[in-house]
Amino acid sequence: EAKAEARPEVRAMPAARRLAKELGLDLSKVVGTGPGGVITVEDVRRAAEAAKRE
Amino acid sequence: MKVVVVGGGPAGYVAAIRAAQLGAEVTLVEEAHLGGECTNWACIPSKALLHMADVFWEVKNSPWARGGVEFDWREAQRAKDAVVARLRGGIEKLLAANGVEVVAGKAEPGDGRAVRVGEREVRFDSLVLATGSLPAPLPGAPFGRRVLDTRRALALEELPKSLFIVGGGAAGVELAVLFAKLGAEVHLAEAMDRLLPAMDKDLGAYLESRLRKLGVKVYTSAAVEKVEEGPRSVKVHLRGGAAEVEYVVVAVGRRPNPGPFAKWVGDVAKVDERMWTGVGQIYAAGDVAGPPYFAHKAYAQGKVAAENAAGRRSFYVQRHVPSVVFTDPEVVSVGYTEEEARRAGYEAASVRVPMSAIGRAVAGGRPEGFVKLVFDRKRGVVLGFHGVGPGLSEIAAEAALAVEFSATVEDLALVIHPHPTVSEALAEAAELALGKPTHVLKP
Amino acid sequence: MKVVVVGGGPAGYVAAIRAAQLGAEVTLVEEAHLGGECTNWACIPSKALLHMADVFWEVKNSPWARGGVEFDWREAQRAKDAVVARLRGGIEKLLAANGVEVVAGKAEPGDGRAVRVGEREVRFDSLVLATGSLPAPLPGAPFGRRVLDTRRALALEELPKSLFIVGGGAAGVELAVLFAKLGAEVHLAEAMDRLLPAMDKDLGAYLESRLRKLGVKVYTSAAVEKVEEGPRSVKVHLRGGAAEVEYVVVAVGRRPNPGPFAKWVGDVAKVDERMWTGVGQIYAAGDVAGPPYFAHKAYAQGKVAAENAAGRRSFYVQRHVPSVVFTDPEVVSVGYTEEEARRAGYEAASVRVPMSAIGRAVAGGRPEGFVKLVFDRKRGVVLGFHGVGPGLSEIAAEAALAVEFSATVEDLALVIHPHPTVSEALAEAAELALGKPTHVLKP
Ligand SMILES: Cc1cc2nc3c(=O)[nH]c(=O)nc-3n(C[C@H](O)[C@H](O)[C@H](O)COP(=O)(O)OP(=O)(O)OC[C@H]3O[C@@H](n4cnc5c(N)ncnc54)[C@H](O)[C@@H]3O)c2cc1C
Ligand SMILES: Cc1cc2nc3c(=O)[nH]c(=O)nc-3n(C[C@H](O)[C@H](O)[C@H](O)COP(=O)(O)OP(=O)(O)OC[C@H]3O[C@@H](n4cnc5c(N)ncnc54)[C@H](O)[C@@H]3O)c2cc1C
Repeated sequence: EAKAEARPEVRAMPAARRLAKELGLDLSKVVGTGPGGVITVEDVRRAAEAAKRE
Repeated sequence: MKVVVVGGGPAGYVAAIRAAQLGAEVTLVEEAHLGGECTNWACIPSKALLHMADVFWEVKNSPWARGGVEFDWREAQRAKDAVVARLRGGIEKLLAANGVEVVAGKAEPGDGRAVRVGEREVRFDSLVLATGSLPAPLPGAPFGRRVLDTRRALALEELPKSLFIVGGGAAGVELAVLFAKLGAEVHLAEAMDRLLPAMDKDLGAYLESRLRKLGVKVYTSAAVEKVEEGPRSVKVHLRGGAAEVEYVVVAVGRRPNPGPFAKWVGDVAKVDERMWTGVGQIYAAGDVAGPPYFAHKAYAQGKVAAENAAGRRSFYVQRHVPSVVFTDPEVVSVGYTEEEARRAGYEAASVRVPMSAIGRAVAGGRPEGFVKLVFDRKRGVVLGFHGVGPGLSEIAAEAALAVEFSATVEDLALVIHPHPTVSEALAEAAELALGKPTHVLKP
Repeated sequence: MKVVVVGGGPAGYVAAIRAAQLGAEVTLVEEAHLGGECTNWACIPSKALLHMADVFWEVKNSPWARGGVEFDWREAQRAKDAVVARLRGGIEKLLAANGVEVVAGKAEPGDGRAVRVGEREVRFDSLVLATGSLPAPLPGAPFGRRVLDTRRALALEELPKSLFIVGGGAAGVELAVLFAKLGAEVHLAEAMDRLLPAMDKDLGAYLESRLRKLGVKVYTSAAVEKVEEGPRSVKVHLRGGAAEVEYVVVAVGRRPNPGPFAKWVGDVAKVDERMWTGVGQIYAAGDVAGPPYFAHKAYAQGKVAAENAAGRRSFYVQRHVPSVVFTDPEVVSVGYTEEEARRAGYEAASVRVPMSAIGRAVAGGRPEGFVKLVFDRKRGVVLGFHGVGPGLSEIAAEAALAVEFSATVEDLALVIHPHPTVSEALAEAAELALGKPTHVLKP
């Protein structure tokens, strides 16, 4: 069965997980600003831009 | 970019539409009916008939009903066929409007990057295999005149007087409810120690008690030893007993059906996160890619396969596939069970709310069953939702949202749930997880 | 800490339980029945009867049904009363188990921090007023033998042959469906230009067309000019016409009922985010605090009031109160309408999916209505969900979760929704918002 990966530490929205995967970005390094610190797709976008600038 | 899709079921038709939307030139090959198993012989006809049986059974068991209603199976079959025809027609229109070419016929591997349909070769840049699955037969009892698969059980010309259903998974228990409600003598055997063995163990046990109330004879840990077909009946031998019935229905499982494409992808089309089979430009989606066997999984995989086939990078990542069983009461399973969550490394806990605490269930006259919410004790994150109760099929999506959004039980409790609805069970479970329920007592 | 709660409806009983859980010593005063309007005379009995009428009507209109069923209204009343008694009994047990003292009687303001119940003075540190609302009368037509409020309409001894319902809000349209399905001649008048005037305008228009199909005579922009009660009938005059019926049912609205406590808090208990009335240690929750008049709002406010009354700091912030109307088809409204979202400064857009695209609705024989998803064009955030269709009441909570979570349409589309369920309408709407629907065409 297609169960989630065992990564209890990362809380992220589905679109954020998908974009991170497409960009090859490690979600555990993204700071979440959604409800209760959940990572949103915008957080991933911001993190990706920041990574590009570095 | 030329994409060929083989199979017009949920995985295939959705893949074809999505690929066309992304600009690909798409040909879909289907040898039987658009809509596949699901629309024509499985999900839709079973739910159409179950709905009619539910209404019939309810009116038979309602104090307000005066007079006698009888169930006309032939009319029900006609109504069911009309539902199927309507949905199939809708799929045809969607494919046409999206510019998908539909070719009727059986596809086979062609030379190089091509499939053959009869005389015609259709070349592809990428191929999506969506050829579905076939029913697994019962060892020693091949499908025949009185040994039916689920397709034929749902399309019998006459309502059978008695049935022996082999297999206590989703399809088997749904058929048991359907025919029991319509008055047939129903036997149901499951080889494992409980019904719905793939789900949280309390669910199958509860469902079994309800099936018994409907008059179904349930056998668990029960291996069928022999099936003897006679002219007017069929006899099923189990250890310690036998039953003579009109038909045996085999619902012991499905197996992927790559058909002639096994030559390219093997007997089960193994896929990676992009639905790629690892072979050439061949993707696979739906039942042919292996379990779980659900139309909604087929849809999700079909989209990802199409996106990749059409040249995008797309992933089928970290998604839970909800299980819904349309019995009475309905059974749902979303995300982790408590045991699975523990195995995955969570400090898992769970709470349980009986449906008798939920006004809507009581007002509908059916305060049966319970829901379980599984969460992470440390941070309160919702990990799973499992339940058996009337109307729960429509709550599964909310639970799936909570799980996929990494919601905490507090997030869930703070969302105002309309009253009176079954969905309040989820909110109440969240309050219970927080230690402050208002409609049940703390254990 | 001593907390007194006045009123044992949804706001009051929940407040009492929550305050007790937080360690307060709690007394609840109720002059009629625990459960309040909702459990005894409104939400629950109406839904119990509507459910029975739905089943009756469906069996009358099903091709598979042979024979004649009649609806026994007296038995239905008994079944409804049993549902109410069961839920009321549950509330009694919950209050007792949480250690809440329940005092029967009418509470009035006492001297200083005390309420009076008959001879008894009950002192409090904080007070939660949860005294609910009363039905607003129709100007010029006081409640009487043939001019009924919703309570009496739901408890009539005989099924009426004809009814004139004044008021096309939730309660009015629900009653219209109930009695029309049971075969009564039903008139329904609404003063505004459409039914359900508080909701997205397409919803009321669609519902009106369905009510007409059920045989309801609908009058909009229709002010009742005169009501004449006769011995055996009552005549209702509208501009341009009149109707003679057995009963008039007035469902034109509710008004807060502080009763004798108006002396302390005024005619509507105005509250801040902590449910504080601004007066002494007095909190208010539910209908007495003004619209919207929903039990689920009463629950949510009751909890916040209790938390503050028991000495915590708790806020009722930024929460959408879903509206659900249990007609056939059901009507739901969650979050912002497109217009409201624009006014709130969003670049709002919306998409619409017909229920005929949803397999579950077709399989249930009722592919009626549509859903609308409202979202922010810039970031894709889900802002609202509005719809009319069978089974939508159970989808409202999922939509509420999406709105409260600031989910994007992509988040929603990526959650796998089980097939076949009504909830797929939400997923399909999200795909449409993304421009890649697979079960409807792009407009
Ligand atoms: C009784 C029953 C009830 C079910 N109820 C539900 C339910 O309620 N909800 C749910 O989610 N799932 C349900 N399922 C499972 C569901 O039917 C499947 O998961 C779903 O149909 C899989 O979709 P698919 O597109 O992968 O395959 P299929 O639907 O099997 O479609 C495959 C298509 O490919 C065609 N095909 C195969 N080989 C070729 C070829 N070589 N050339 C051309 N065409 C070919 C076939 O004719 C078929 O149309 C049920 C199953 C059964 C048996
Ligand atoms: C026909 C109808 C159908 C409805 N259906 C729904 C629905 O499906 N869903 C929904 O969410 N809402 C529905 N509502 C609205 C819902 O009933 C109310 O919003 C809800 O009851 C409000 O709860 P409350 O606790 O504020 O007040 P109430 O339920 O009115 O309870 C107030 C209680 O206070 C008691 N009381 C008042 N004054 C005193 C006093 N001085 N001393 C002692 N006791 C006192 C009363 O006896 C009463 O029991 C419906 C309303 C109507 C009329």
